[in-house]
Amino acid sequence: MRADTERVEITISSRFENIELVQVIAEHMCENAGLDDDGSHWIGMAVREGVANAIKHGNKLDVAKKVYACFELSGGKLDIRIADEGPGFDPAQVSDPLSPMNIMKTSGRGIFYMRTFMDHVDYQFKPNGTELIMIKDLADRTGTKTNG
Amino acid sequence: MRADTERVEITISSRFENIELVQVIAEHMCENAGLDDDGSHWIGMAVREGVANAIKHGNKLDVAKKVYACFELSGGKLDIRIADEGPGFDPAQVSDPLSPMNIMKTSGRGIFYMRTFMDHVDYQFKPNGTELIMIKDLADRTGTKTNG
Amino acid sequence: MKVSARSVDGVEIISLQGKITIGAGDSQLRDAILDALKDDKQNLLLEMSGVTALDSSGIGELVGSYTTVTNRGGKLKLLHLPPKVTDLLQVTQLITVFEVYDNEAEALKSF
Amino acid sequence: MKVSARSVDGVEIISLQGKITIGAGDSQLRDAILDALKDDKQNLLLEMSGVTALDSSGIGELVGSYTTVTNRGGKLKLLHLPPKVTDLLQVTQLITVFEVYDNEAEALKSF
Ligand SMILES: Nc1ncnc2c1ncn2[C@@H]1O[C@H](COP(=O)(O)OP(=O)(O)O)[C@@H](O)[C@H]1O
Ligand SMILES: Nc1ncnc2c1ncn2[C@@H]1O[C@H](COP(=O)(O)OP(=O)(O)O)[C@@H](O)[C@H]1O
Repeated sequence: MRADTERVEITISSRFENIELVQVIAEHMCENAGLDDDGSHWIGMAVREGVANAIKHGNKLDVAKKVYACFELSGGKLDIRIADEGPGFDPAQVSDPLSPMNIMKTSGRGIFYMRTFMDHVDYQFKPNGTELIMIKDLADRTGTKTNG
Repeated sequence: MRADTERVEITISSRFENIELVQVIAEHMCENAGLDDDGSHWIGMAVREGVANAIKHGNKLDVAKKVYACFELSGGKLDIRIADEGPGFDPAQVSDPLSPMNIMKTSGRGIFYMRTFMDHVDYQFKPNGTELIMIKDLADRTGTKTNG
Repeated sequence: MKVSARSVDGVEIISLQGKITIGAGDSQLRDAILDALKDDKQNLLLEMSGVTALDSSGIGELVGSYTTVTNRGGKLKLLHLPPKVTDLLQVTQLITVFEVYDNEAEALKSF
Repeated sequence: MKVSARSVDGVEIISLQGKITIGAGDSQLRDAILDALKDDKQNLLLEMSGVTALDSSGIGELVGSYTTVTNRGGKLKLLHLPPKVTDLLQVTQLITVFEVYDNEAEALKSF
């Protein structure tokens, strides 16, 4: 039985060990939606990166601050929101990890991975925090396996 | 690194396939708290039964109705709340699955399993729904196996 | 859940693989039992080593299967219980209801 | 993450087991590399078949380790990458930076 419309929300405090809680929710929802293991894995990976950034850069590891994630599955699309309580940043200033100047850097690949694994990655900056929005069309991956 | 105080909330819609989402959160939190696999498993099982009841008996499988779960880890105790939007029931009317009259029944063992695996199981009935409260003292199980 | 069946010495060995939990696997188990009874098989052995998850609904299905088979004059026994399934049967005292085997040959001989 | 090391033909084979993710495993990897360099080991081979999870932080740690070792005149190569790790190195074009081997004997010969 596949769920066509579904919405799951989870709130964690800002600890790295909680990243996996959000990641497994993402992976399970993808599996429930009929996605294969690989497809689910890469979406889980994008979520992991988004939550890690929310904890580290957004909430600066302040355990009193929360990370809220919402997964909405509708019309074959998975809409993921990850919100932190931080001041935000300028995405235009994020450097390209593929440029020869950056390739040997020890950081700066998180958003790049998100963009690689998701169809759409965007940020919304509000007075009370930062919201990462990621969208994935599951339809063109459902059960692909070899095409992914 | 162990988390001493932690709070995670999750909201799902009333579908059986979402039970596992809440269960894995419970299990992961227990593992993060240092519980061994077996200890985590049985707590996950109690959560599974609680969420199944919330979906089936509380929300009567109405997918528009939500099940909310909150896990709070504090002072070595895990406090679990599972809330549904249903009218509640009279726990005193729940029959004992061990009685010879009931042993061959095909249902009626969920709350019994919760009580077996948790230290404390209780219900609160409110105008807007039912809340199941389960508490487990992790201290007397943390690292039982090999002290790790 | 996946169900596969084979006949050995007049015993139908029904192997269960995966989850027997609320909304998943419960109907497959029931169908497998009914199929066997329809074919006039009387001696059923549920091989459960592949069961990855079982909840109170799944336990209820096992009990229901037992009753169905017994009422038709058949026998239902269990083989290769994962330790956690044994625990679930134990705390509900159902372990005294089911005949449980760890060894297939012994189980077959017992019918 | 668990790290274990053994020396074969002048090459230090460092086996990584578990997660190399933010807040988990990153410092162990760094320590293992520094330990090896401190003992004047120059040829390091990271055996990665046991890596169960890797994120952008873990990738960053690998890159940092590579730079540390190279700056001290040593060599760091990778052995037995799980397919998903290969994918992560590929999309970031780091696969061109690392020398990667599927076969231990070949990897050892290459130093
Ligand atoms: N939620 C966030 N809040 C504030 N800044 C962020 C957030 N997410 C990303 N950033 C900024 O974008 C940069 C690039 O992020 P990323 O590509 O994930 O690489 P890394 O986290 O390794 O620096 C970060 O260094 C940080 O400055
Ligand atoms: N959240 C709930 N809302 C309403 N009724 C409930 C709820 N949880 C349990 N019940 C009642 O308690 C009974 C016993 O529950 P349980 O022991 O889990 O067994 P089962 O679910 O198999 O009937 C249920 O049949 C139901 O009537």
